[in-house]
Amino acid sequence: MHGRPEYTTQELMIVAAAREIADGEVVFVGMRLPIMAFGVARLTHAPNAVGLFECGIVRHRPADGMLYTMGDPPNQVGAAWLTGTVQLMGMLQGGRVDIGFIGGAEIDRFGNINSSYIGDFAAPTVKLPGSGGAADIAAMSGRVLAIMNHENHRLVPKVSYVTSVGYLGGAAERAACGLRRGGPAAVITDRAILRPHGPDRELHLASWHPGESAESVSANTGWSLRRLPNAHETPPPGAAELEALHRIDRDGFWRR
Amino acid sequence: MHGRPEYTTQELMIVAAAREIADGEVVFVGMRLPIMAFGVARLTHAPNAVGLFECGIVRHRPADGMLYTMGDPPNQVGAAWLTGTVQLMGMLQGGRVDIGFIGGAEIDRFGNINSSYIGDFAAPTVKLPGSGGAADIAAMSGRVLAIMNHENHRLVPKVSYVTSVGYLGGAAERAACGLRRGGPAAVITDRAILRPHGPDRELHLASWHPGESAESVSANTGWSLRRLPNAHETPPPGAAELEALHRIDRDGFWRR
Amino acid sequence: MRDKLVDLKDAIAELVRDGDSVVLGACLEPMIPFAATHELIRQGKRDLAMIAPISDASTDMLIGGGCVAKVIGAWVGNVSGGLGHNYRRAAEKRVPRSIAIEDYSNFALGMALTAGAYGMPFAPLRSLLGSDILKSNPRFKVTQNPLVDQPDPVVLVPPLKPDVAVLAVQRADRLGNSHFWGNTGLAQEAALAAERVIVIADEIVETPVILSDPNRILFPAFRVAAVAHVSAGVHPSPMVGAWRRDNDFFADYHARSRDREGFLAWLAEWVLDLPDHAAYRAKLGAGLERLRISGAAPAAAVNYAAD
Amino acid sequence: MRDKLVDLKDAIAELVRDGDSVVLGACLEPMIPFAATHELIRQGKRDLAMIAPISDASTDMLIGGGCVAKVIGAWVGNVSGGLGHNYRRAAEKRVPRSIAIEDYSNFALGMALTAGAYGMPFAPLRSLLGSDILKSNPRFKVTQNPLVDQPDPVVLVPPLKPDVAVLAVQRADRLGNSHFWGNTGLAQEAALAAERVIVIADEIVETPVILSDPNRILFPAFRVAAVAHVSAGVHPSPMVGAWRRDNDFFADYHARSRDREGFLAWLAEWVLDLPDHAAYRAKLGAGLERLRISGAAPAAAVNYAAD
Repeated sequence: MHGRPEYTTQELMIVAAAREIADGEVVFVGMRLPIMAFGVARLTHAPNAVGLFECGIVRHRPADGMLYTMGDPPNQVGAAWLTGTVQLMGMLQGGRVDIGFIGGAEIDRFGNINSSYIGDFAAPTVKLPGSGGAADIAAMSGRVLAIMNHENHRLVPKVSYVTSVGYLGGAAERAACGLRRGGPAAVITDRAILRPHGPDRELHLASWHPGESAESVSANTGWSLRRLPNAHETPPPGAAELEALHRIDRDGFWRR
Repeated sequence: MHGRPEYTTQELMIVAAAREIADGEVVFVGMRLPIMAFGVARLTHAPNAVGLFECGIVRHRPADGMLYTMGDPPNQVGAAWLTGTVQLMGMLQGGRVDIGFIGGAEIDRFGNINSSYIGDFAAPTVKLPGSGGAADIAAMSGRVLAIMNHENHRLVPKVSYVTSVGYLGGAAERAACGLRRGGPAAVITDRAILRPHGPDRELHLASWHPGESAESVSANTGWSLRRLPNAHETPPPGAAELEALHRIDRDGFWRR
Repeated sequence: MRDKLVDLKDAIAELVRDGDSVVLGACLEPMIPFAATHELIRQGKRDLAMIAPISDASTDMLIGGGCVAKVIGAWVGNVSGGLGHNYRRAAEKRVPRSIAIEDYSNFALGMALTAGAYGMPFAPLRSLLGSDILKSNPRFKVTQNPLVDQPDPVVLVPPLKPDVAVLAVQRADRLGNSHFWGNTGLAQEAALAAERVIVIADEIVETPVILSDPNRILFPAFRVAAVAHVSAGVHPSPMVGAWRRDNDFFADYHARSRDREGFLAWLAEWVLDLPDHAAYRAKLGAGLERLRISGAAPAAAVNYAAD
Repeated sequence: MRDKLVDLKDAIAELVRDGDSVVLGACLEPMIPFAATHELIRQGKRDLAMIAPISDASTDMLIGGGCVAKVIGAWVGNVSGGLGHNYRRAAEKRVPRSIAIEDYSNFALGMALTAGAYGMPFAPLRSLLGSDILKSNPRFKVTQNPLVDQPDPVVLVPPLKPDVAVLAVQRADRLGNSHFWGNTGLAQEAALAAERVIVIADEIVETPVILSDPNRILFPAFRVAAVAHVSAGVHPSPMVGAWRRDNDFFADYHARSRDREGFLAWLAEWVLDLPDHAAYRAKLGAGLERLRISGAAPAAAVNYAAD
């Protein structure tokens, strides 16, 4: 447990992710934690945010009831559109999505994410589930938020396989491969928030969570983590944010 | 009036068109006369034929009620699918359609059809409405049936603009341009039925309607019309066919 | 969400600019928002590029009204009558003005809008091979399929992204959520490709009515710029469950638009001399009531419950 | 139309052949026809190529069951659990056999099925640029967009045409007409691209029920080869309006499939030792009844009347 007693680290991460969503934005929501982040944003500072789920769901208000997957019935009833994956991912490719959430097993200092293979893809030591929609969201959202567990072997200098494109070897490489927009805007981990900085858009330490320090975060990062000039402690969840979160997380799943 | 008293020429044409539809076939139905042909086929020898309408309608049983356009409400209620144009035309391009109906202002001896421009397209003497879906149906159906008024200036040696591809300058040219299947199987006019024949698939006289003759048909054709060895008089509508037609054409629109 | 319910007049005034590319209905024969057609003419919009699969006589009216610089379309005419007289006069005699014509087939137009909606660099097509449409519309390009070795020509269709799409629906709420039923034509593609979507709703309902059936939604509210409530806004085209097609009206238009003077008289009578669609409905009077669908053919019940 | 209602056992036996490419559910997390997954394993189908956007644990089960030679997919695992243990064992240790993996993203798979459904020579994509998916899947090809002069790389995705698609729906008639509601994922594209479609219907109804709402149909009956009536055939995945997700069942599968022996015991208990889905339902017993959705969230009424 890193956090203070009134909230868990996961709750802090959810609230931090929610704060990345501006009012009125179109959000490509991923599974699990981002679903809660979208809900908290909707109920607090972003009442006009719209949530898109790659299985073919658009929602205005957050679902009533616990979601184990984005396609669970509570996410369907009262949706603002039930449609197909191609429609929503097509709109994503068409530039209609402001922000997208992804996760993965590994991320590197330029925000490239691996969710496919550890080791050689022809003979992997670990076969991960694969892209799902992450590669699409990473390539085509206006900006990307990555959610990760912060461990040395997960935040690595260079991922062994780029499933979801970050800035490749630096921002110029992302543009050179033909991607016209986007890239990681923040990486939210259970220890810190990292943000791209400088012409290469290398990930820097933006804030450490309460209970962590710049040093403890660095010690758990697989590359030599630089910090932003104004790096600070992550502001804890406010009362309104926690109240919104508890309203959605009625079973207390994220408080455990 | 060419026909015998019990049926009009248009009714004869409808029945002749209906006979081209085999049971179980998937039919891309055009406007007006082919709608009736599909209905007659369904009610007589082709009870398992399926009708596709480019506006996004699939029907099993013919519509109850007069249709001025394919999108009229009677064609929608009780449909077997209401969907989009891309879905149905996509299936057409995908090779899922056996037979398609088209019309036009001009047709030539290789079955190419013009429904776009009379004269130079940059400065036309007559601007016709355009392809609609005809160019697609002509290119991608398993086979094509054309419905035309039989006049010298409509059945011409060479159309001034190929909206809907027939056999171009002969069957080899159709294949050479990249089309992998299809082409006109019959042209049903108010005087006769023409069919492609020989390696070039030039249109030949297959049958003349009652009241016409090989000579009268030739005299109204803009090229030197050759006839099939077994050319004959078009068999008149049978009782069951006329009964089916009258059941659909309750207002007697096609009997006028 | 923002309240998007506005007067049709204001929606057209604010959201359609001279020179815009515009889709007015995309379901081919039914669901054509003629109320918007009339309003565009009344407001004297100019130099529009009409993107039209088949919008029945709507495009012909706009051409005759002098609003159109270009037709990007598959078919312009009068579905029950045949040729479009204004289209002919403009294309053949530059009356009331010359128009440019970009020829498509319905499928090519559908794929161009799909490419526009989904950010595709182009849509590959086999359909137009051999057609002179490839000659009269230089925007298409034929290339060899790079994935195969044997000759395999493919037509590349560039994306179309309309500035505005005006689409009719049976019902909508004030926020832009809407229900659509019947054949969909290219309406979804047009809505998703367009920069601004104006919804013409036959009926305004509360939000929970729409959200009770999210599969009945054809395009999402966040892409909708304005909702206008116009009963029978599709007249004389039909709307399943609400309005029959007014065949006589189309026939009368066809007959009267045969010469320019006749068209101008028709236009004065049915568009220019009327302030708005309410006056148009009043003028139709009992004739409109006879077109109202009063029967019942209810969709089978569907339960979306999660618990 | 032909009566297509058959026993699931017969549909799988007759319509799925060893070596076929197969879609088993295409809505990502919900509506996965696990009853067909089990039947494929029971019948010992071999060398299948599973085309899967995200079919939750279904693909993992088939891999463990030795049915799969190739995965053409975007994601294989256990949605609530994470990694798929059988997928890992096959990819990392060739247990129970080696499998080939063709990597896609969800959108690339959707566009590949779209291309297959609509006879497109390829689908152009921007999405995978820069991703190593382009390296591990050599079927994709990057080319320059021929329509523009400036550099504009485009990924060309070849069409996918599955031999078989097995798709779950809430209700169908005996002829293959069906109603589907909820998110549609890639189900429409899969149905239209596939050579043979098997519908798994939670309920069989009379034809007029389906034809009362033709917009609720996702794919036409003429593309359907067989209809099987299997109540809760999607268990443990959910079906809106009918069945909740059985989260505990997925968790139990995840835990027990962690090693090969545990998986084989699970497989014997839940698949191989049961003759059919009725026995599976009986074994679930009251647990299944607790998953049944009993609430009501009715869709607003819709009138299709023409008169």
